Amino acid sequence: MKCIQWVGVAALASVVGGAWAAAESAGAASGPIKVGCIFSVTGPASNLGAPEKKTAEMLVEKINAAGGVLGRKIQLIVKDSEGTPEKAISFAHQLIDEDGVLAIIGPSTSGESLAIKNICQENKTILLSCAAAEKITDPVAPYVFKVAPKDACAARWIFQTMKELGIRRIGVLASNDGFGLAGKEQLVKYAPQDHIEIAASEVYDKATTDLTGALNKIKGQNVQAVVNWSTVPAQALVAKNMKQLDFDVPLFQSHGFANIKYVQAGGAAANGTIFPAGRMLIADLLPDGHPQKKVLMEYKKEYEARYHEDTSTFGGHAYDALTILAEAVRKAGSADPEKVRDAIESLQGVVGTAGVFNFSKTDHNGIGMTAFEMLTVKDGKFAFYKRN
Amino acid sequence: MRFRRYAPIAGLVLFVIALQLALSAAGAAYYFTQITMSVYYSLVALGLCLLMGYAGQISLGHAGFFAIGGYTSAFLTTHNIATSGGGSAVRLLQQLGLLVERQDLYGNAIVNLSPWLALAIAMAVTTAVALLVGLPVIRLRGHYLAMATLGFGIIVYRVVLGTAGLGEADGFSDVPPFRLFGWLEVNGRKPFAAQNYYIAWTLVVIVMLLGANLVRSRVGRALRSIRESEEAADALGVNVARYKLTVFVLSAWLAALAGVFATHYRGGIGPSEATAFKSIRYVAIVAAGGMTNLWGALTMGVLLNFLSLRGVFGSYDDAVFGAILIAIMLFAPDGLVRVPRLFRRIRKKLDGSLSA
Amino acid sequence: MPTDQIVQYCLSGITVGSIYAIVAIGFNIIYNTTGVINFAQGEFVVLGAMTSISLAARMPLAIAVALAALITALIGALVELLFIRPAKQPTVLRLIIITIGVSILLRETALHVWDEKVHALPFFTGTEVSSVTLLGAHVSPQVLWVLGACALIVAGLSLFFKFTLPGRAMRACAANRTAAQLCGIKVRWMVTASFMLSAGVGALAGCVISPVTQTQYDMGAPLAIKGFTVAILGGLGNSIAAVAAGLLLGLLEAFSISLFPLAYQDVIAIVVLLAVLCFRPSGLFGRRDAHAFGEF
Amino acid sequence: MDRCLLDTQGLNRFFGGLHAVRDLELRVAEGDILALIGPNGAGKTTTLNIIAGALKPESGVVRFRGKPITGWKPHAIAGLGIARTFQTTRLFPRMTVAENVQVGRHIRSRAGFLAGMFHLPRTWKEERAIREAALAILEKLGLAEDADTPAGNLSFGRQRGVEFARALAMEPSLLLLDEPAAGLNIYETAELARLITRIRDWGITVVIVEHDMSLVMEISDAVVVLHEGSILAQGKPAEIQKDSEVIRIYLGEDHA
Repeated sequence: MKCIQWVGVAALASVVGGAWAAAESAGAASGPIKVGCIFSVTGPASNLGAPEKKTAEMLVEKINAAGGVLGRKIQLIVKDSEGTPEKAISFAHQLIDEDGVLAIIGPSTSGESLAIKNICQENKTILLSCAAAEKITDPVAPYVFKVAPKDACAARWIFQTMKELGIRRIGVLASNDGFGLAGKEQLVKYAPQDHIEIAASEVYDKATTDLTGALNKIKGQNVQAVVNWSTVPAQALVAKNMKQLDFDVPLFQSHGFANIKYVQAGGAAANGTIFPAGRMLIADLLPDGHPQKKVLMEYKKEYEARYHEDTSTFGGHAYDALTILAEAVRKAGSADPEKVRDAIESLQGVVGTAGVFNFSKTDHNGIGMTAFEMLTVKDGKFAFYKRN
Repeated sequence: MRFRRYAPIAGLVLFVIALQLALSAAGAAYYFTQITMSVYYSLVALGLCLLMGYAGQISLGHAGFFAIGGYTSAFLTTHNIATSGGGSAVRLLQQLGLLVERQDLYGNAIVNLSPWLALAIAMAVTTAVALLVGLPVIRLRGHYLAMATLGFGIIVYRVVLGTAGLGEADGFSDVPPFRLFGWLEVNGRKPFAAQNYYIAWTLVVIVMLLGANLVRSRVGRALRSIRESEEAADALGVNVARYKLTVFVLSAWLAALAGVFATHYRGGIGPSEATAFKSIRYVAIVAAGGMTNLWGALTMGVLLNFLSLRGVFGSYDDAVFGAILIAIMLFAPDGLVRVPRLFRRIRKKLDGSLSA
Repeated sequence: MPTDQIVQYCLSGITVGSIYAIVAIGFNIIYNTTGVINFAQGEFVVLGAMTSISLAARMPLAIAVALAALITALIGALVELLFIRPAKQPTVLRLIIITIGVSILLRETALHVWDEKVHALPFFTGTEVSSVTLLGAHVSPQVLWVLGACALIVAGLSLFFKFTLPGRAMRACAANRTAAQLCGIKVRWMVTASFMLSAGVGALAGCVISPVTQTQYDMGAPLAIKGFTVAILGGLGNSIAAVAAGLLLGLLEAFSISLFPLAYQDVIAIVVLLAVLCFRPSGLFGRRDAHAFGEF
Repeated sequence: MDRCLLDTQGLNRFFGGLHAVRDLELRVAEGDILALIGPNGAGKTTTLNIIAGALKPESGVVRFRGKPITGWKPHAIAGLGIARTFQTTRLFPRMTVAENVQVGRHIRSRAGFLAGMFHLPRTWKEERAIREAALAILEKLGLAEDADTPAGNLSFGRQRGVEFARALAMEPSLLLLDEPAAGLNIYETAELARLITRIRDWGITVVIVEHDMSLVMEISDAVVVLHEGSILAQGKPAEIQKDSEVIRIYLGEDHA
């Protein structure tokens, strides 16, 4: 029976697979501390996952070189989820049940983080998500944390700057990924509070080749400013198309714009863009006394030396997650998930790339309005935004 | 003699049970999650195998039906109908026991449709869409058919990604478990792992049983004749249009069924389930299985998805499926699983040359 | 709606339409010689753009674009030799699946050769901010380059297919492969030549649109789908019709934004494709029975 | 003697400017072998395709046993028991010879999707009946030993035999043959002649489009000569052979 032949083959393959994996999950007490990473290294969200993976691998080597944590090396298991929730769920189960990791860093997108939030909570595995959505830590799940800055704060910063410039009526553009969706929600939520009216809002796709149509529609609503909320590279089109449309109202971007690549892609059109962002991009302009300066400069130097590409705030999320985890393990004095979890909640003043983290029982994000600075682009480079 | 045809099915059941016992004994029960998900995905491959392998009708949009099933069921079982009026209808459903009260994320009570009703509606929606898409599409052939089905898949992807009610980019992540009978429950949590392993395999065994019978029956021959030459089949009295449409709807059902169960098992569904590339992966699986070979589609469906879900291919996951597509189409159009037959042919040639 | 807004929608429709048209032309060349839609056409566009971007850093723009077109043409030939030719009398189904596999492999190589970041070729004239005003509406000069390139390529290909020997040989293969063989045309090399030509044209398209659309490793597939839609809308094989159909679809999409949310823009383009496929597969401009044999 | 099985009235069909079939009035008597002959482009195959439903006429009526079947889909016409073969044999190459003939039994069996899936006892019996009927016809035509080989692997002559077997498996009352003798040598044509006469003896009416005059004259009960889409002459083979008009259009002026 030809069918029975291959049935045998399939059984053999999986049993062998089983034996191979069983040997790998060593005891949790001694030996290396296992940390799982789920990043979307390829696929639509590769501009988030790729820098995150490189940063995590770089930082782990550095920590292990310096003797690891509590004398134990950190073993990183990185999985590429391609930005899909189904793979994130599969890897989460694999990392927790099979590899017995202490914590999972990532995923890069909100959709994936929400998908594995309950899995990590039930299996008492710490989740340090690098995604933006507020829903990850609201409602608070004891084992679930978030290192990306709050969208709400970015939105509030934008609205405050608009109030100073006397802007009342705005148009919103957002990418159709998790980041854009979360940002738009916060803009809509805080707009009435800050007396801002959103006259028009459009969502665009990563594969968009041109945004003149959408901007033309928004221009028709005679708005005083445009806010673009996206991590998708197509966002560089916004600046270019606005200039080409001779639509000269201030352009506000989200902290998703914080990547020099988008400024270069936008070229001269990007000049004058105003956006809130972490301090990574203007690390060299920070006053020497600033707590984050040392961490940021060090990170930029090592990253650019090793990977010959500019740093991005998304890569920084992985840096912060791993730093927080290492800090918590040192403070808890053991790699027991329960103790490390409590340690994270009690962490104060942890200096990361996104800001200075102060966790608490109710705040599993640890950074707020102070994480942001209003920046602008002056002839191709980032600079502090000073209202002149 | 009549029961000899069921030997392979019996073989499959034995394999399933043996695998479960072996894994549980080896303390490797953690495989069940990824196996169960792969088995649900192979259901889609089985449907596509009937459509593409047997009836010769390519479809580059079948992930769309998986998403329609999954999203309809996810929406209906999480949408709080207590607030959306229609009081009398709600009371009627209440009496019929088709409503479920539970708490949402923030702890306030909500009322949703029972997963059984959601499943029925999901299959009804799938049938309607499959007919709506199928009727014009069955007149198309070759790359026009490929284009139309690719277009259908993209429409589903765009609608799912662009509609606020369907969670946009985040999709659904709080879909309740599907309580089947008594203690039997489609649920991703660890205590239910073995139970769900068997639920998934039971679905596949039933579909394999029906499918294997179908392909050996009069209808199976008619489908294959359509693949070989539509004109000749038509001239012999095979109602080509009706058969193509029926097998199109049938394969859509299997994809939607897989979508519903997988969504309840994982507790959610995202727009990534409806991308064009996801459909192409199913095509690669059926091609690797040997096109006109249900057993091949099942084997490759479970094996390839299992390896992919374990991240064995790492960042080259897409490249592996691309390579499979090319290699199969160039070198083994009959697929990998027919390899035993290949050996037999080679052996026959060898015997022939030795004895000659 | 005020006139300048209408004109602006027209211009943005033309911008997008010209991009789809120039990609659609690539399909017709291969379709005309082999009767197959090459799903990897979008990847030729990306490869062309990425190669020219890497080269543009080291040499003047014009040379970079020309060289990129040449290199991508060679890749096109390689693709045909490695993946299409070995298939012995393949059915349409098998060829479609092979070209899908090729498109995936090319996309993955582009990812690993370059990176996942966004790149753009500098504008041919002017910069990101320069814009040309027409009847009160504004458009980037690069769009005029895209339209110019479109016209140039269509004219060039028409001349090539009508008045040169290899051009006529390719059309002979499309009309009747066996008859062409009988006349001594080396059909296998004509198919390779058609892949080279289509890859080269795709690369040129990639370079011309790169400043406007920017280039990323995985933009090939969505662009290819729009390119198919336009090629089929115009009538498979007919490139002049493809340009007209491209502009039509571009305008349709642009004006659809004024009515529907941008998120559903693609849905409209695909609904148009499905409507054409089901009711008039020979396309708007193709003759009813024209789609039986490709004519240029 | 109104034993007319099939007739057409005012049948017209255009291909662009070409008026392929011109107000055709055809009558096929039950139990006869009727041959449609005429030079290339006379509209023979077009007429056959219209009767079989593959082509739709611009105007006119096709009646089978007095019932109009104009414009019906091929599978509906086949359902009435009208079988056909193709000019270039169209077998199912990757299916075995037996399976090809079993598809011929399609209109003589009823198991649908559900019956096929559940394979109830009723379906077993029907399946066995289909297998046996197919084998019987293959034996009748001497093709039984090829039953399990894929149809694509057979020689040209035997493939034609399988196409006949497949058509006969439909137990048709009318068999339309489209140039069955094309490409056959003398012995194969003789064998074909014996087969067609046996088919008629089984009570099946045959309409044959053919160029091989010796075959046509030997087996036909009636001959219709088509020229530029309309009937030039019709009658017994002997009469047609002597008809001057027929000789003129076939052999040119000076032979008349």
